[in-house]
Amino acid sequence: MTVLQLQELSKTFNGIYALSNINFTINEGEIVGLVGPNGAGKTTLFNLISGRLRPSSGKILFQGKDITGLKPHAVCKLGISRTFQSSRPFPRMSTLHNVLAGQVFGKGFSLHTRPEDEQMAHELLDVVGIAHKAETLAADLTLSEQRRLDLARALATRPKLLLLDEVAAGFSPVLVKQAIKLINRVRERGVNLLIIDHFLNLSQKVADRLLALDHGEKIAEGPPDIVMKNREVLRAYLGMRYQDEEDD
Amino acid sequence: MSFFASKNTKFRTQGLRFHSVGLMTGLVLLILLPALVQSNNYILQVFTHALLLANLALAWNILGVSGSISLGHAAFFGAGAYCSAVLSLEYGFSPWFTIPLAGLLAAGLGLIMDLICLRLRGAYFALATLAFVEIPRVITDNWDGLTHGSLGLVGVPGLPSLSLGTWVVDFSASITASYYFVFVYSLVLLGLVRFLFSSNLGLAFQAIREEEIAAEAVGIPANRYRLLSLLLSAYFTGVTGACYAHLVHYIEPGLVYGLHFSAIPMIFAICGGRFTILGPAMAALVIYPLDQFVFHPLLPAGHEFLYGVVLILTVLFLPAGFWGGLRKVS
Amino acid sequence: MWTTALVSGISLGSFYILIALGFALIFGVTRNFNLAHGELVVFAGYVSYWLWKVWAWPFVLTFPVAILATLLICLGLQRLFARLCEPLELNSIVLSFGMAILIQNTMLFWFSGDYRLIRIPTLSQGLHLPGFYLSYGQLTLLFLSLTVIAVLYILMYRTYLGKALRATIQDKGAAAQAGINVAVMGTLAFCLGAILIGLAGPLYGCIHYLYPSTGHEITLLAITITIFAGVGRLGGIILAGWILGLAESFAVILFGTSWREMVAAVLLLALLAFKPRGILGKGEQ
Amino acid sequence: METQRPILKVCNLNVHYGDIHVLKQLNLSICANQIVSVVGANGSGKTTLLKAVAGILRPVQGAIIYHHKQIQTLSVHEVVRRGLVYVSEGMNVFPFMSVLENLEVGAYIAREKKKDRLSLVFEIFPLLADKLRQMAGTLSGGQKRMLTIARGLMSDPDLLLLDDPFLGLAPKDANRLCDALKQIRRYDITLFLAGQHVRRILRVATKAFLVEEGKIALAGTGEQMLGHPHLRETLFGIVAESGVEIP
Repeated sequence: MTVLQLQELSKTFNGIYALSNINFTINEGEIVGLVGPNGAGKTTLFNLISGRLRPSSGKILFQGKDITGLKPHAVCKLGISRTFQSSRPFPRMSTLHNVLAGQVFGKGFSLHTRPEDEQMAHELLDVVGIAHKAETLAADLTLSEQRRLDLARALATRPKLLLLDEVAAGFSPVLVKQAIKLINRVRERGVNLLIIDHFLNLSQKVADRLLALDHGEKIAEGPPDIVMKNREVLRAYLGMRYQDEEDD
Repeated sequence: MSFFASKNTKFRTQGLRFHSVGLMTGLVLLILLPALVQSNNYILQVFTHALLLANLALAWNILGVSGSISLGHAAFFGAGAYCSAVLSLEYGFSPWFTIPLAGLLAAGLGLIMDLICLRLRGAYFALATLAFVEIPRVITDNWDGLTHGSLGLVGVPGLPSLSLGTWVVDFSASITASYYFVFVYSLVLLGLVRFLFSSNLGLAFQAIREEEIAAEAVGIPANRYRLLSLLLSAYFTGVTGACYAHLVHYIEPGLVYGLHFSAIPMIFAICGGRFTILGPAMAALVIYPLDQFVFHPLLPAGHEFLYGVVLILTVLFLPAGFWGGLRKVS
Repeated sequence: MWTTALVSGISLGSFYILIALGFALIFGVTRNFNLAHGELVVFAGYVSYWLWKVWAWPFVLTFPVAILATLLICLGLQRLFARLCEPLELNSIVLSFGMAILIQNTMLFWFSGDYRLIRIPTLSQGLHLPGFYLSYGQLTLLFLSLTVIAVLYILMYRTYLGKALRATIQDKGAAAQAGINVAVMGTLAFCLGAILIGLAGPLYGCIHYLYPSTGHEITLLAITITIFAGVGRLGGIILAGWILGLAESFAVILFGTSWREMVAAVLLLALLAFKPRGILGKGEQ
Repeated sequence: METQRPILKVCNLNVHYGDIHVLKQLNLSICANQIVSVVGANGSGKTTLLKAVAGILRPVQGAIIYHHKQIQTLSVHEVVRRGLVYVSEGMNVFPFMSVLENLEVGAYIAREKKKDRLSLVFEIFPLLADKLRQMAGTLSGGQKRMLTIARGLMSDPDLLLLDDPFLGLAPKDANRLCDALKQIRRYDITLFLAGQHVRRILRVATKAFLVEEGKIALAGTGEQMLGHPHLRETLFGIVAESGVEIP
């Protein structure tokens, strides 16, 4: 069964293609890595799926349902949640309330916080390892803690598909290992993941499949070890895609 | 930088406990005030007005908590005052009926404002509200047939007497009665604001203030909640305007749509602490009497410079407001 | 009637340009909205009025003093603005709003709330030209405003300093990388702004009654014109000033004097609703 | 040899970005009249290094010595006055100024030399000479990049810092820029580049550094670096593992 289906998805900014004609499918139970050099269109793709941007053409199907053009909050309620490249916590709210916002509004709305919501929020903080900071203001967390908070808040909305934007960027090997563990725990909850992994320090170890973009186009897809050997992908990463056109 | 200092970022009850002693003392003092001042009319009048302004600040802050700074709440205040005054004076409706109606008119105006300012944030929203006041003001000014234009409305009826069995409360005869009326209204509004902010609505308001994009991503329809906070804020500002009209008996466009009623609630809310429940009301109850009892006698012309100074000092040195700063210390 | 309205609209509009230029310059270079702008214009007007009326100075000689007075206040204001924390634009609005209240009440204290006018008899006479009437006041306003605009144009477009100012308005970071001291440009903008305010104030006192709370209207005009033009376009400001002057002038004919005050507000709201980056701005950010 | 005179020395530089420690005790020295390139994975600190040298970021610790004088406490415009000019990766021209005016602003601190500098710029970027009256905001991406570099040249620099000059350029423009860079060097201007377009940047370089986790991990000539297995591994960790030849 497919979770997410992108059909001929394109996005232009002032007539310039940021993404062109992307076709891709994520199947039930999969973790997919989204790779590509800077400016490849990875974040644009995230913004399209999560409803921040409207595609110029094409369709996005989520669990068979057309979600093209829905607003971010509506997309979230259907079960797609995301984190941000530079994490965006609610700085002047406590860590716990950050997560509670996701817990309370992610699926519906209740006027008052129920005890089980609060318990769930604590549990999620525990999952990402910042339970001891529940009462700290989000602004006072370190950057890596803020990233964890971002993840906890996204999980609190009980997503079916989670979009992770550069969770492990700049992480030391130890932290990367932790992140991998974390991702596997998330997967065990029955969540599908799409992970932007510019530095390629995650997807090789956790992803079932990779989608490689360059200049807004899909240049490869498939199992990590095969995509990684793909000539186009290597060239894109080393900035030599147009080497043949070089005249020196 | 942390604006919220204490842990109860969601306006929890436990956060109020520390202040509850002070709060209770203040409440008792306010209840006993008429007896304490032996019905000194001037002092009672000042505090009645201070409570009215406290309500304006509380109402302003419903919008303030969700992150928008409005410089144009006089639009709602004036519209509320005129609506209730015209309906009761010209058409003979009872103020008990026209006051809530005035709130509705103000909320309608809020809806229009939302339609115009939908996409605006921060500084641009503030500028838009500054311009927005002019529209109801000029319309009121020019609708001579209904509003008597810039002459204003004289003799707006007072609040009708309430009779509870044999006990009759006559608002027109007793300032003490008016005082208690506004006091009860303040308590009701305060309770409502507290309920609002400690419910999940408060959570949503704060989330869209802090980081709108993330708020939407976790399922909070930001525009809808911003509209809600604007409507509630406008409604209670309108109701307060209507109360003002019936208590003062005289209104004119330059007065009720004036800069004064736009500036005052903002100044009190910011000085008291924009992200607190009580702060705005406290500021009103401290600063306005200070102005009236100390600065007004000293400087009959220009005593309102105090508000400017207080605002400047707060923005520069206590961005969390006084009450917010206090919480930081505790 | 229509030609008279046209002439008075253009003359008024030119004056509006003069009023808005200082505001736009300060905003462009430092991103500070100065809501005390109108109050400063009125203050300059009062200074001039006082010297002219009480000390019987020749009107022309009051300009330097008015300029000096606003200059001092503006430099003080800049110090305060420099202390603000983020978000800068919003906090500058709140701060200068407080400043406006402060200045307004100071003027109320010093000059009382009475209406004052710098009544110079020759300015109210005029020429009866075929089809319309042109007062010397309008003529002076037009002439002075256009002169100031021309001088400012030369400064901004023909001198190195002006180019550096424009560069700072358009891209602060890039300007610094070109060796421009951005902080000095900020001070310069406040100084130029103050000079423009000091020039506009006494003129305002000639054509409009001075009273402490009239500054609000001027601020609104300045904001409207600045938003219309978008950041950093002198041409846009000129166009916006004339459009606003003409719109007000025709609104008076069509609807009556009392509706005039709404023109700037409605224009500003329409701009903010549909074109928040300015009519001519094509999304600079 | 005259070309071996060091123009810039960076000693034990520590720079934080927010609460991340980006540059850790970084040392490096650059000789005059070279094209020096810095490469490294994303987030390794290339841009941070350039910005710190240009005075945009303030180092927590360490010294930046330029022409034998410490400059790490100077502000951006003072650094520029000493002949050290930074050109950022964004194509940030002054959009509402003509191309000529953009160049004139570049010469703000070297007004008396404006004419000479202009002719130099036109020699290197002849394309700009044809577009002097055009508004800079209406130029194409490649032209904007050229204009920003040209504007940097107008300030009469000894050392020109270019942050990812090839970012977002079409191959044709990138080739043209490569030639221009080589030409600039002939005017006794030292170039210090950083960027992701590893191959291009290394090819044009006379000397190159690899930054890894905030330190210099490798140094050598451009060609040496291109062939170095460690560089391949760092920039594209998978390559070594999967044993694929880089094309």
